[in-house]
Amino acid sequence: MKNVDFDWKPLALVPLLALLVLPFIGSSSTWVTLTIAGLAMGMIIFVIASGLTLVFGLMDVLNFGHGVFIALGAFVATSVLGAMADYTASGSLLQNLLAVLPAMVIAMLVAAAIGLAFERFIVRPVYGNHLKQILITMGGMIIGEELIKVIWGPLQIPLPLPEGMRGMVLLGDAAVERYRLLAVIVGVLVFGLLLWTLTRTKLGLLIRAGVQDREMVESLGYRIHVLFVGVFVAGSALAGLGGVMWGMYQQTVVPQMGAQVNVLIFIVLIIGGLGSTTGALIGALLVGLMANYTGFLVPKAALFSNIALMMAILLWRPQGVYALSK
Amino acid sequence: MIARLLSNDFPRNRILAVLLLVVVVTLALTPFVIPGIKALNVAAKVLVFIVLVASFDLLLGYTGIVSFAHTMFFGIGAYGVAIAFTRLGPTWPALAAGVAAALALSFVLALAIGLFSLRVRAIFFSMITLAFAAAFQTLASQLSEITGGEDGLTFKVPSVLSPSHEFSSEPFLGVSLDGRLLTYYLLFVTALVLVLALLRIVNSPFGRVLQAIRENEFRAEAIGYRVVVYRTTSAILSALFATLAGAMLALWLRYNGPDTSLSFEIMLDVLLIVVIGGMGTIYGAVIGSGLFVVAQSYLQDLLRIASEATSGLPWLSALLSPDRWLLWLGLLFVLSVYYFPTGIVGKLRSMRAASKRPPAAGEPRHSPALK
Amino acid sequence: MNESLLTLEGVHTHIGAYHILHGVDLQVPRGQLTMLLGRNGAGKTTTLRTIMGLWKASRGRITLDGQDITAQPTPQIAGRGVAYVPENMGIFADLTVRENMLLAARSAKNADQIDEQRLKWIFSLFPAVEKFWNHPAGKLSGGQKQMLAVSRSIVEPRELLIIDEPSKGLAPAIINNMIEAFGELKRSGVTILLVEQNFNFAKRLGDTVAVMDNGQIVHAGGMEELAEDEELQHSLLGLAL
Amino acid sequence: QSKGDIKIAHIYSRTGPLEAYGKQTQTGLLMGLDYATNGTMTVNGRKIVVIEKDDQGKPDVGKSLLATAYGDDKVDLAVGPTSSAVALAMLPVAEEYKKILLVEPAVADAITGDKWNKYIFRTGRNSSQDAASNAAVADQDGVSIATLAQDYAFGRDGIKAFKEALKKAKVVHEEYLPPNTTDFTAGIQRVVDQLKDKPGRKFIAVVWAGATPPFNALAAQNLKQRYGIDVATGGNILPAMVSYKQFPGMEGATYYYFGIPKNPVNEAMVAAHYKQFKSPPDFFTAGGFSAAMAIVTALKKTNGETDSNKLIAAMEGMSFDTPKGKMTFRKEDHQALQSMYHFKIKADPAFAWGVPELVREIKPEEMNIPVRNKR
Amino acid sequence: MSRLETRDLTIRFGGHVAVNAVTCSFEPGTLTAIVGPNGAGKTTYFNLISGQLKASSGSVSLGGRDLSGMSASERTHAGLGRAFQLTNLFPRLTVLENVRLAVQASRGGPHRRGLNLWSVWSDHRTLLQHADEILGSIALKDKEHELVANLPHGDQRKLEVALLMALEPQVFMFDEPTAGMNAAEAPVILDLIRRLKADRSKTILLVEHKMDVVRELADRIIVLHNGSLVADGEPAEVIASPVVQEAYLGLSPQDASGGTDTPPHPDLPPSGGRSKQP
Ligand SMILES: Nc1ncnc2c1ncn2[C@@H]1O[C@H](COP(=O)(O)OP(=O)(O)OP(=O)(O)O)[C@@H](O)[C@H]1O
Ligand SMILES: Nc1ncnc2c1ncn2[C@@H]1O[C@H](COP(=O)(O)OP(=O)(O)OP(=O)(O)O)[C@@H](O)[C@H]1O
Ligand SMILES: [Mg+2]
Ligand SMILES: [Mg+2]
Repeated sequence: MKNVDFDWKPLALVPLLALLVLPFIGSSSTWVTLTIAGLAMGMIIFVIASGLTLVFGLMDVLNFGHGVFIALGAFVATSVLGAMADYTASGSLLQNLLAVLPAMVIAMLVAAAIGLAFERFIVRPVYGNHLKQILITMGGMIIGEELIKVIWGPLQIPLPLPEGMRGMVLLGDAAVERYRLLAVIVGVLVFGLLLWTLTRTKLGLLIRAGVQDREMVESLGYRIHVLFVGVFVAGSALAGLGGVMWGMYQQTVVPQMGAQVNVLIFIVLIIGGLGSTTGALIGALLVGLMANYTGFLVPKAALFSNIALMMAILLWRPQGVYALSK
Repeated sequence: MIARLLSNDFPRNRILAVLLLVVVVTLALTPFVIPGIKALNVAAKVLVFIVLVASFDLLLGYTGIVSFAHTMFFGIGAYGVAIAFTRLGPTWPALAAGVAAALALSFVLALAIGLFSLRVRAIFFSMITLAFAAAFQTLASQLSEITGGEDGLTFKVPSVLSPSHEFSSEPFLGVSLDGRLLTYYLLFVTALVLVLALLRIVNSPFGRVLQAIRENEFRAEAIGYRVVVYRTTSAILSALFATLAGAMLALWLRYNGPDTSLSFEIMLDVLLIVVIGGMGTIYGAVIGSGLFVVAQSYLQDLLRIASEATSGLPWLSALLSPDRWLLWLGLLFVLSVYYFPTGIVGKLRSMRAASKRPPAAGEPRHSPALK
Repeated sequence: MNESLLTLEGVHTHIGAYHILHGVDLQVPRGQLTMLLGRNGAGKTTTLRTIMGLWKASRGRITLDGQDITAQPTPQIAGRGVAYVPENMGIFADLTVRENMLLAARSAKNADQIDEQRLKWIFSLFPAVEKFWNHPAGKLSGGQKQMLAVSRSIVEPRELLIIDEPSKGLAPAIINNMIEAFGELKRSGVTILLVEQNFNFAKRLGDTVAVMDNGQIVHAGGMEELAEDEELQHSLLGLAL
Repeated sequence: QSKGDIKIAHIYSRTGPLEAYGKQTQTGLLMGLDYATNGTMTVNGRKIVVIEKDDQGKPDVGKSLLATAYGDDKVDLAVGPTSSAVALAMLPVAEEYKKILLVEPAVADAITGDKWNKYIFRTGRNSSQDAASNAAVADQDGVSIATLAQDYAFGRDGIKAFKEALKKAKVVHEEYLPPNTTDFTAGIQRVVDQLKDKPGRKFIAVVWAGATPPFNALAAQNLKQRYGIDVATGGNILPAMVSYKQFPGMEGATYYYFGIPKNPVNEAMVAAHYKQFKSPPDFFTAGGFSAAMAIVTALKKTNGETDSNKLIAAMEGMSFDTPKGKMTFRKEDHQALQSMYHFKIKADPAFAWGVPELVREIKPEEMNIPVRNKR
Repeated sequence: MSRLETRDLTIRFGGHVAVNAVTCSFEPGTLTAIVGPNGAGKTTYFNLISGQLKASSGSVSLGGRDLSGMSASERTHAGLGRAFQLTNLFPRLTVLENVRLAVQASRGGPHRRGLNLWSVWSDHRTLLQHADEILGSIALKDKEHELVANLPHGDQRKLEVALLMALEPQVFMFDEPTAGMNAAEAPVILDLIRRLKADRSKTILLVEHKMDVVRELADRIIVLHNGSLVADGEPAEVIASPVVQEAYLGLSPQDASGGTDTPPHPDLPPSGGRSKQP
């Protein structure tokens, strides 16, 4: 991968944005609070978007049903954590983790299993056709959401954060929620794993090639179909993980939560450029920061900050910050 | 005569022709043959959706632009009428002013969208319109001074169109001749004219160029068509028709709010109808809207019956509960993509085509080797 | 020697409602270069795609090395040592030339693991492949794409090489290189099946030849026999030029 | 027609975002009818039939359902809906058909305010009642209040009414955030910046409706310890009160909590609910129950007559028992005046949610709710 | 009479100069063949002339009119027409529809050209007739109602040329029109080109690798190599020139197939059969 010069400009966007707003915010402790909170938020967003970088970014499947896996992960977490109330109620972080980790693993497994079925029945007939993907995955989304209601009921369900993960850490005068710091760790792990898999193995290449010309990849002797299933399932599992993280952040889960984050994560991917993990990370960080800065400076505009950001980026680079050629 | 009206674009399939006739005749006679307020409401909604979906078909089916912002124009039309009536009172000039202002706003926005669609790749464009539509909806609910916010606007229409206006105290064929009936026929005629106009547009030389651009933009440019101009014109036309559909809706409901005309759900319904009906056919919009709106309106009732019938099987009954009607709607999405990839119109037409087509490839060609 | 590696017996293929192949019988002898000729629309491409499993044969039998491969999925057929270059070349336009080559080299995990000797040989045949190593393949010229497509099929040793119109769009100098390359491959024991329009090219290379028309093989035999019999050529191929 | 069934349409969100609320109302309505008729479901020999309709939370749907109910199903009166927007769209329909619409639980002031017509009654509380009761909780000399609300009509109106009801305390900052905010860091930061240096007691008064209220974010910031800032808000449904658990001592005013009112009706409802669902009744169950009590009381007064004018005459000024004690339909605007409850949160490990303990009952007379309709 | 001129026409892709300061003019009534190794810049040169690519520098003019600032569609209206090397059609429309669209684009004033929203296309019979004639001349008439996607490769190549004919341009640019065509079918195309040539008023540019075709048809040959124009003149003379013999035809007089292990310089096409046993 050393043959091509690495493009540093997009990476510089993040610190650039942070420095740019400093004079407007004035108080440096406020700025630190907002910046750290924003970056950590970005990491959470990255985790929930990471699955979609595989499914949409790499496989080019416009999966509107992706949100269902996020919701599913969160609902599974309510059940698992509910069953392990002793561990979550304890103030010890270690015990909390002993509950949260299994919740994550189980949520990922369940999401992966459902992902397998979703790929088979919903996505397989429509590879390569965006319009049909939109329709059929929308259908899948609605079905998934309704099934969640059938199983868990239509009510919002509280997902209390384990005792030891609550509260905040004071960095000087700036307060940062403890949970966000935890999310950063998860985010970094997911990012590292994805980056490694996609750049150090042929997997990423094969998927991209398969999207362009499935028949040719098969003619080269690869069972692209199996690969697609695998990647889709992995994407769903990551969405499940994202759901756990997001659910614990919100501390309540509703069946509609998947649909609520859908647009957000699509925006992150567009900013990042399809198929680029690093791009998605940058997109997520920018969105997280931007939300906090505009929320503080001009709360009215906070709503449109994502869209404005996306438009600005697309005017600069119409393919997103890291476009995979073309 | 009929050929002129239909712009030489015949249904090209007997079943399809019969279906179309059934839809049109039913809509024309609904007030007299299907009693009840609900039926009339459903029929009016069908009329509105026919125009809305047909206008979207121009954009999606003929031009190949996937935009999620179509309901935005629908909403602009509805809000135009609603705001005008609220502000200016229930008069005809108010209606004209509302529609005109809405059309103007739609024109400007569609122009911007049409031009922008060329800058970014198609899939990004659709995601951007998605975000835009969401932002527009939020904006509409935030500008509560003008739009009534989340609560929307309830307003009065010119008195001849309002239900309390009776043209004769004697019911005609058991139907009271009131303003509501007049409104219904106003919608009916408007829808008919607008659909025929769309049919004409897609069958004009312009419409054919749109199809070419959809198939191969690069080559269309190379043989001398300026893609920007065509795309933008199409985006604008489709937006204007959607705006009119919105105006029809507001006139019928005498209410408008963000959920009623701007919600993403409507966008989904429109997408689904286009696909079920058959993209790039216009006729698909008519058949699809008829089927879908009726099915959607009575789905809950049907489910209630089904759920009661299966009350012995609790899990099935839970799935068939009318509260889970969306589940079945979702299933409809999935199945329609499975079984109607080219829509009802496409399917019917290909049935005929397949039976008529000569054995193109296998037939003997003169060949020196096989003397 | 004359045992055939690939055999088609009475293969019929339908594409949708169309009946395209009407019982193709074809023998591709092991270690030889077989030319499949025929006018446009004769069904040559369809035959190759059917062999690769990209269209399903509706009747008949295809065997490779004695094994029935008729109903097998494409990757499995390719996995038996078949390399295929389709008519449209099947270049992954968004990937670089290097990445295209890497995907064709099934055993290599990254570009450094591709057999260096072989790569050098390919570079010497098709210099453009080396020159544009790190460029997106979609930007190559028509002929360069064709070179890349052929390079991909020979980046690793395969038992059977199937190429749809290898000479299309290539400059004469490169065609010479290609003829040389096929000769060398053949000497190393590779069996080759080519579809060609360029009879001069075909003549210089082919050991055996099959001519298709209208979804059937209408002539099969040695290349020399056909090359010498102008009348036959004329009646089969309508050579006018 | 006086001998046929009494048909009541209940139009509510069986599906849609407010599905959970609507279903509580329906449960309460049926339980209430059962209770009020002593299990007979008849008044004066006429059977009460409830027809359910799902407005999906959509105003246009609600509107045409109500017309269908009045016109096609020939119901005598209608109850509902869940959402204020739907209710507002429905009001003219009641007037067109000259039939009663008993609004429950939609809260917008305008329903019994400037959009009102004489066929509209409401058992549910209105926003002003919410605001006035919440103001009563914090309204003391020397108190500084910053408000935190959603940036749309509901939030802004709520804060406006809240401010109008305040007499002594001072509002030092109003923060409005987008309704679907998920990251509250910036908003809280702004509020805290305004509030932290004020002397005396300091409150953040929250008006928030929706799935992700800011309480967790507020709790995580430890504002009480760091700056001595308290959080105050109204009641909510039980799942939403889970996040209150992190604020032991938080005060506010609520419309209903099953443990608070002490009266036979409430006791009966709680018992019946436990029996049927093995869980306590919630916010909107009480509302539905109250609506049922209102209907049956009125029908008894008219001897089962369902003529709209007779019913209106019976209901204006009518008092009736509910799980929240006695309510009275005010003559001027047909709004049911009712008690609200000043509570203080206790974290009780036996409950998943923060338990609101009664501080005192705020009587209707105390609140002085303005009449906003023009009659 | 309008002649086509390019002046210092240059395009760079990053560091790579694909067409390098090509100055050349083409007279009506002549057929100029453009030859050169793969990747020499022939297609790119066409792209620059017809407007698919924007030149880094230099200009294109037709009949003295500067076309440099025009888009591809404007240049088509100005009289430039081209067929593409890699087939590029409207796959899900019928053969007839493809040609008719091209006829519509070229004929009947701006009003009828397609911005006409209100007439019905099938009423424009003259357009349909003309499209029919063109299909007849290229032996595709029996397939006029087939979808293009279902045509075999050779027929698609023919249709590619048919679209160009339908445009009735001043300048015809053919990019390997017979690539992948059977020897029995190619004459249809070649006949068409001959007929155009006989007309003596059209400017014809032809990129072709088949030297026998070039030899027969060309009035003049220009040679591109590494983006530069390296030879220009009478066919026989140019073909005999060393640059064509070596760089293009690969007929190096002294076949230096020694045994060097290093591959030749990538910029130079290898000579003859230098290769190693894999
Ligand atoms: N997808 C398809 N659908 C329908 N018919 C097809 C399809 N593909 C090919 N055909 C038909 O099959 C026949 C054989 O086509 P094929 O591509 O195999 O010919 P070919 O011999 O390779 O021709 P060429 O030399 O032009 O490449 C043709 O008549 C063609 O029209
Ligand atoms: N868009 C582009 N970006 C980068 N490089 C390009 C682009 N288009 C062409 N090139 C390069 O420019 C050179 C010239 O390409 P061109 O297609 O003009 O060749 P050609 O002479 O037509 O070759 P052929 O005979 O193979 O068709 C090639 O090396 C190609 O890789
Ligand atoms: Mg072929
Ligand atoms: Mg070329």
